[in-house]
Amino acid sequence: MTSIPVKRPIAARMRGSVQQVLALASLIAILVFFSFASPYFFTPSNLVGILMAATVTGILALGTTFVIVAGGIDLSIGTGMILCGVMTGVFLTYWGWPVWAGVTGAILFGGLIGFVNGFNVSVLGLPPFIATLGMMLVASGLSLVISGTKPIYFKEHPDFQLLMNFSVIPGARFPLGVLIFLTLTVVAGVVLGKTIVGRYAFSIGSNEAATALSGVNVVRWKLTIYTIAGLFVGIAGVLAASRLSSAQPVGGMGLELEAIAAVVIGGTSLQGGRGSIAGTVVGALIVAVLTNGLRVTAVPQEWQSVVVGCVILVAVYVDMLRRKRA
Amino acid sequence: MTSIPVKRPIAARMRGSVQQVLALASLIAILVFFSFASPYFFTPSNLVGILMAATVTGILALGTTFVIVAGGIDLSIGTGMILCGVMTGVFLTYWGWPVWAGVTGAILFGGLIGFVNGFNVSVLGLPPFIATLGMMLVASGLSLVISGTKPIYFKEHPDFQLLMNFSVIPGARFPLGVLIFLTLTVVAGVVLGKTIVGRYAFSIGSNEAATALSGVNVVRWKLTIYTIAGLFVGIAGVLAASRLSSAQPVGGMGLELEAIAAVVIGGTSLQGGRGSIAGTVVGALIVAVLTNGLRVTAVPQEWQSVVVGCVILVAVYVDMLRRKRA
Amino acid sequence: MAALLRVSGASKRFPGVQALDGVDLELRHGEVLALVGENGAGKSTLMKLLSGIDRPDEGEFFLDGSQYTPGNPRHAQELGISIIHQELNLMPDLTVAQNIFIGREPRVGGFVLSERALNRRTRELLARLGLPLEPTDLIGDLTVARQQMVEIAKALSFNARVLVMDEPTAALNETEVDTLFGLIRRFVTPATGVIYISHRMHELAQITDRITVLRDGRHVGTLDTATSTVPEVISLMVGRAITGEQRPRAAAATGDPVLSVRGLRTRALLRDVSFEVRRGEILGFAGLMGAGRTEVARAIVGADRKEGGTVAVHGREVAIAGPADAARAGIGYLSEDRKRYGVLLGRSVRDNVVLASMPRFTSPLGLVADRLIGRTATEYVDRLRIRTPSTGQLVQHLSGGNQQKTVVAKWLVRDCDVLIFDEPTRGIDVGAKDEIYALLDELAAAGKAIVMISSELPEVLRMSHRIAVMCQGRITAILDNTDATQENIMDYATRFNAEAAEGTVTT
Amino acid sequence: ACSDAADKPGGGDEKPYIALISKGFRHQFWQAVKAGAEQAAKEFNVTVTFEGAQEEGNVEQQIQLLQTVIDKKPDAIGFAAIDSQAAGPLMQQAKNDKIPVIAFDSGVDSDVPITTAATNNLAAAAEAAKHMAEKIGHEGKIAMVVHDQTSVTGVQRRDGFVDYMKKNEPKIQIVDTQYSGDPLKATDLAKAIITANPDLKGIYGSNEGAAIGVLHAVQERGLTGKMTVVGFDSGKDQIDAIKAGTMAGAITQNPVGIGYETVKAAVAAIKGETLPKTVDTGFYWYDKANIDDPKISAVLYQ
Ligand SMILES: Nc1ncnc2c1ncn2[C@@H]1O[C@H](COP(=O)(O)OP(=O)(O)OP(=O)(O)O)[C@@H](O)[C@H]1O
Ligand SMILES: Nc1ncnc2c1ncn2[C@@H]1O[C@H](COP(=O)(O)OP(=O)(O)OP(=O)(O)O)[C@@H](O)[C@H]1O
Ligand SMILES: [Mg+2]
Ligand SMILES: [Mg+2]
Repeated sequence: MTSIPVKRPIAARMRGSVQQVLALASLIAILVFFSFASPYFFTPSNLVGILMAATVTGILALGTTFVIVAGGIDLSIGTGMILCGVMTGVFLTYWGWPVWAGVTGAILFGGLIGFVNGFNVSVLGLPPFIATLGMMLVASGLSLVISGTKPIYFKEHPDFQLLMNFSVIPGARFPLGVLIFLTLTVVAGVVLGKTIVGRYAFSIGSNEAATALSGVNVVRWKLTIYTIAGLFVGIAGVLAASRLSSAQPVGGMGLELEAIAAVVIGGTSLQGGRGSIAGTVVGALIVAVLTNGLRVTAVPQEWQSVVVGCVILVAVYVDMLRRKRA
Repeated sequence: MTSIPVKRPIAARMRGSVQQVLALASLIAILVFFSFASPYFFTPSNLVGILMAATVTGILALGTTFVIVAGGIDLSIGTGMILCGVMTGVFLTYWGWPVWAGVTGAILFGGLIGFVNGFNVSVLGLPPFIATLGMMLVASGLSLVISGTKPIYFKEHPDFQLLMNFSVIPGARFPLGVLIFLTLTVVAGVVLGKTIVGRYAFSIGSNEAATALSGVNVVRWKLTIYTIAGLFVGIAGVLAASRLSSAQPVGGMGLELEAIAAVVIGGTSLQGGRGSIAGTVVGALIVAVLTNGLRVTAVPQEWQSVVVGCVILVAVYVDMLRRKRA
Repeated sequence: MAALLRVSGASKRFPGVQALDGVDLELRHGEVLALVGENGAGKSTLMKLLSGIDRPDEGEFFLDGSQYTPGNPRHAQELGISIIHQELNLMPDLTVAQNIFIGREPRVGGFVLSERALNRRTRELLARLGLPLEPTDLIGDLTVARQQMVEIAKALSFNARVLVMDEPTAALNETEVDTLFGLIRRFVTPATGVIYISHRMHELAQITDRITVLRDGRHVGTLDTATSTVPEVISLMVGRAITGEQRPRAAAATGDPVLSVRGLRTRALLRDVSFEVRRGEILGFAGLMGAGRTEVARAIVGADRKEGGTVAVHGREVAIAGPADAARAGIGYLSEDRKRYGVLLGRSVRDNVVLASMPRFTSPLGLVADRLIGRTATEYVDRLRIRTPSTGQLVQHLSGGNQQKTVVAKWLVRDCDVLIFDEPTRGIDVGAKDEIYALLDELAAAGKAIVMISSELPEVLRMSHRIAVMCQGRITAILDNTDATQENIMDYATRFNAEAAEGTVTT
Repeated sequence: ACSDAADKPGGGDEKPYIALISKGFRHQFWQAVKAGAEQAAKEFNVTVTFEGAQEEGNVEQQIQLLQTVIDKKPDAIGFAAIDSQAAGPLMQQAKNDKIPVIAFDSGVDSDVPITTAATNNLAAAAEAAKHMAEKIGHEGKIAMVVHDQTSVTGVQRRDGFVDYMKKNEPKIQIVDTQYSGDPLKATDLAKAIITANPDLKGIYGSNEGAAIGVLHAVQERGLTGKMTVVGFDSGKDQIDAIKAGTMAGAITQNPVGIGYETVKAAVAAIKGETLPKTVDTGFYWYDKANIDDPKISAVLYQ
């Protein structure tokens, strides 16, 4: 078979990493801008504050990246997180479990939510949007029912709040929660990039039918992927509860859109098949930095969402232009 | 080539209508259930109440059906509607326009929002999710900015509220708003089913690249489709403002998911290429009936979202089973 | 000794279609068995039953004499049945290596992948098969032909006993087909066998031992390749005689140039492509895989960006930014990639047929004339003999060849002055091919200018008044039909430019 | 509005900087609080910023705001906690940083705040219940549309109302309680309540959005004048309805006063003065009879 000899398509092979570097560049641009705009922005405590603000949404976005790469979507992460927080309260306060058991239980509960989503999507074949929208409503209702519509406080475990707030660097106020977020980022990156789960996520998102024809048990792997996303939801729920030293039974709606936005800003395609954890983290940071920066520079609050909306549009557009040129 | 003699595929040809009839059947099942559960449910005034509750979401869902059929999504409809309400206030109260001009202006403003969405999606090539998420944020901020975070009242036009509330059947309290909703349903059905816009929406949703290569100006038609959705957003905004005799500058978030849920419950595929207006209306009614029924039967409110979530899952699952069998 | 694979009384019914009706088939050890039949005869359906994708309504399968009931594709693979499906089944976002070994990735310690080992094994496999592919290339960046090679490599990477190939050569040209045949010959041992599905009759003599013919979902006969002739096979297939191959009629047309392309360049590949097509002329394009023929067409209609060059229709230069502009200027393009750029799989035959001509079926108010659409669709379904229970059938339920005919019909309805057909007969059966040839002739006679890109040299030679030969993005010759032979076309198609070979193709 | 603080909030060189974190900012109530705060800022020559959660009731968002503000090291913080315990660690942090905290609108369950400027919501709701009972003649069925199921104000305005009825009005029965503060949703809710209870005599809406919804539901059902509606907060719709007699009356807090008192207390705290543990900013019942009373109209916002 004769064919044209061509040079190795280096451009194509570098595409992944170049993309992340450039999304990072736009993050840095925003950082630099705000550093000039306000003297309070680029201070250690504010930067840690940004990381803390990014932690919960970021962890949700990490898990969702798996689902989106696999061509699905998960709308239940916001209220699911709330429900996991409530379950933490139930385990620790109502049932008096020790902290380690309660935390593990709540994370596994998140996994269960994800598993049910996965079951609805892969075994019953419901469209992911509907399956997880249903779960979103169910979880938001269950949070109220289980908690009796009242916040649950961790009176038995006053130290539970340290999970998020404990300062890992003495004196420097670098909270444990942020360290957990960074660790999870690495874990998620490895799982998505280097393991069989990640490979099948990309494969299913790229062409589910072909993946199934290749003998991959698509049903099982989709279950796994949604369950992974659920575990991240569980972790986020525990950390949110720890940060607030209470399990709040309301809220969470809208958080799913924020997390999905972070994923997509990070270059993951909602079509499935393409994406990266590094991108997601950068996406989550862009949103967090922007929100914080606007507050620190005291932009009137009614303008803030206008600016955030525009920046998201511009950031994704620039990212696309660049990718088209590459 | 002799063709295989086959029975006329009546089943296949009826499929479209059968689908709607069956979604209708599950609507009727819910109606019957609540009629037995509460003596107050199946009364003319409550049924009209349900229709009124369905009007705003329903109109949003009509417009969104076009976008979803064409393979897109529109998250900006909820806050976009709020913004159009505020613009109605600006036109009628701040600028003192006559009612007809203000209403037209607000509807066209909705069209403008849709046009911008369409531009971002089709000309700039942004993913619809991101383009309309950005617009969602921008619109929610602009509503506050333009209104000065205060509701705008229609003091110059006390009759503006009749647009939604005027009783078309004297004595029977059948409001004009509901009639407008029903009329729009017919219009949307005709446009989607019988005109070239609708045909292209289905084609683009089915295979955009192939449609473009067939010489269809996909950019232009996507612009048109998003603009149509925007016009429906404008109408919904005007009616919502009329109902409350004031333009409320807050809210709207979450409404987009409700409208999309109605569309998907109605059998329209989020993949694009498949769907119907009749289905969307039935989907919107299912949600409205369910919400109303649970309230009339005084189910504790924290349970309501659990029940709604489950019913959505079951309804779509049953719908799928049926379609698989057909 | 029992046959390697035996099918007994297989039946399969789809809504409105009896796709298979009690088919028997026997594959012996060490043979290549051809499976032929018209479009929609049921060949692919039978293979889907064999691989466990669909379940038969009736019938049994035996592998080496023992009953075999495939539960799913993986199960079939484990039992030693490896299939290349007619529709490509690849993951465009994964690399060549990742696609070939999907589900069988080398791992270190359970879950962690070893990308290094994966690429090494792939490189070994590709070297063994002599396929010029890079393990780390993304599938989505490859042409259909290259994707087909990946499928072949994947199928051969299993330790299969039975290899089924459903039209593997549809996207390949002669040279590549030869490579494939080499692979098949090396694959066949006394323990293995191949089922080979193709619409290219002349290939059968080269590679197969016996030929099984299906018609309307029934087994109508099995012939020994050595003792039968092509017309014999064809008449079994279609139930009537077909004249078969012939050189074209009349000399080159002499009308005015309808399409003139000057100095066309693209960033990736094309260099100074100039040609014109006259009224009533069919201009054939020949070349090796990746020579750039498709790219010429895509650049002309504005599907890809042009770096330079002009396109004129009827002598007037036209600015074409996209396919819509091209269509307005009277240029229609039928893509070689049916699934991606041709059909709307989820829409009806009717919708597909009129897609390019909607304004014609629309009243000034924007209402579409469904009655007229139905009538037109029926007319073309009859004319092209598209096998479908109704014009309302979804295209995804048609056989591959019938899908292709639907795309052809779409452009016939549109009635463009210039028609660019890229591999128009891909996957189309012999009978229908003749009909499409006749149609092309008719169109040319009616004054259209036609560009026909084809990887089948006999087809190019038979249909074209003139033949443009491409190599590495340049036109190396434009030959008159009378001067052209397979040999001199191949010669011009391999005029590699040393400098270009190193540099110009990339970036 | 708060843009005067844009350049150098908390600069500390000249004007003291006081950061107010409220539960929300979109509703008129909070805009009125903000107006009061700005009025005080002018009077005492300090810089004030006012921010609230984008979505009212979102604890997480509010904590985020609080964190950002503490990092800016203001001279004092005014804080209206959505959930007072949730803010515990940050309250501690503020204390460590020696930033005085003034609670407003509702109490903060912590010993950090120096004082609390708030309405007694339980008492206010009881007042609403008292008037409702009088208007319907101390017997019959009534219902409630409460703006929030979990927030402190939602719970107190519900419980204060319910407790009063339980204690003092044996013949009044509360047949249904539904939750929504979104006017459109509240309209549909209230209509469903009316449908299910044809003999309903009155409905109580626990904030502006809920009350507007109830009003429109009553109007759409053609029961204007037949149904007793009691509301909460002010706003043009409620004021007009009360003037027209379609609403029996409503409770108004003194949002402007809340904002004003908060800033005033903060200024005092910065100067190191001692303050009482609570500043009751008060509430008023207003109806057709007293709506034009200058004392009342001063605390109403349109
Ligand atoms: N899923 C399906 N639903 C309905 N009809 C189907 C389906 N799959 C195949 N058919 C029909 O079954 C018949 C046999 O199709 P099949 O794909 O086996 O043909 P084929 O012999 O492979 O043709 P070709 O040469 O065109 O590929 C065709 O009439 C086709 O339309
Ligand atoms: N060796 C190669 N590896 C990867 N891509 C190639 C290679 N050669 C060419 N291409 C790409 O293929 C396209 C040109 O091939 P094109 O499809 O136009 O050729 P063709 O003559 O139609 O051949 P065929 O359709 O048989 O592959 C260009 O986009 C070019 O970048
Ligand atoms: Mg086939
Ligand atoms: Mg080609």
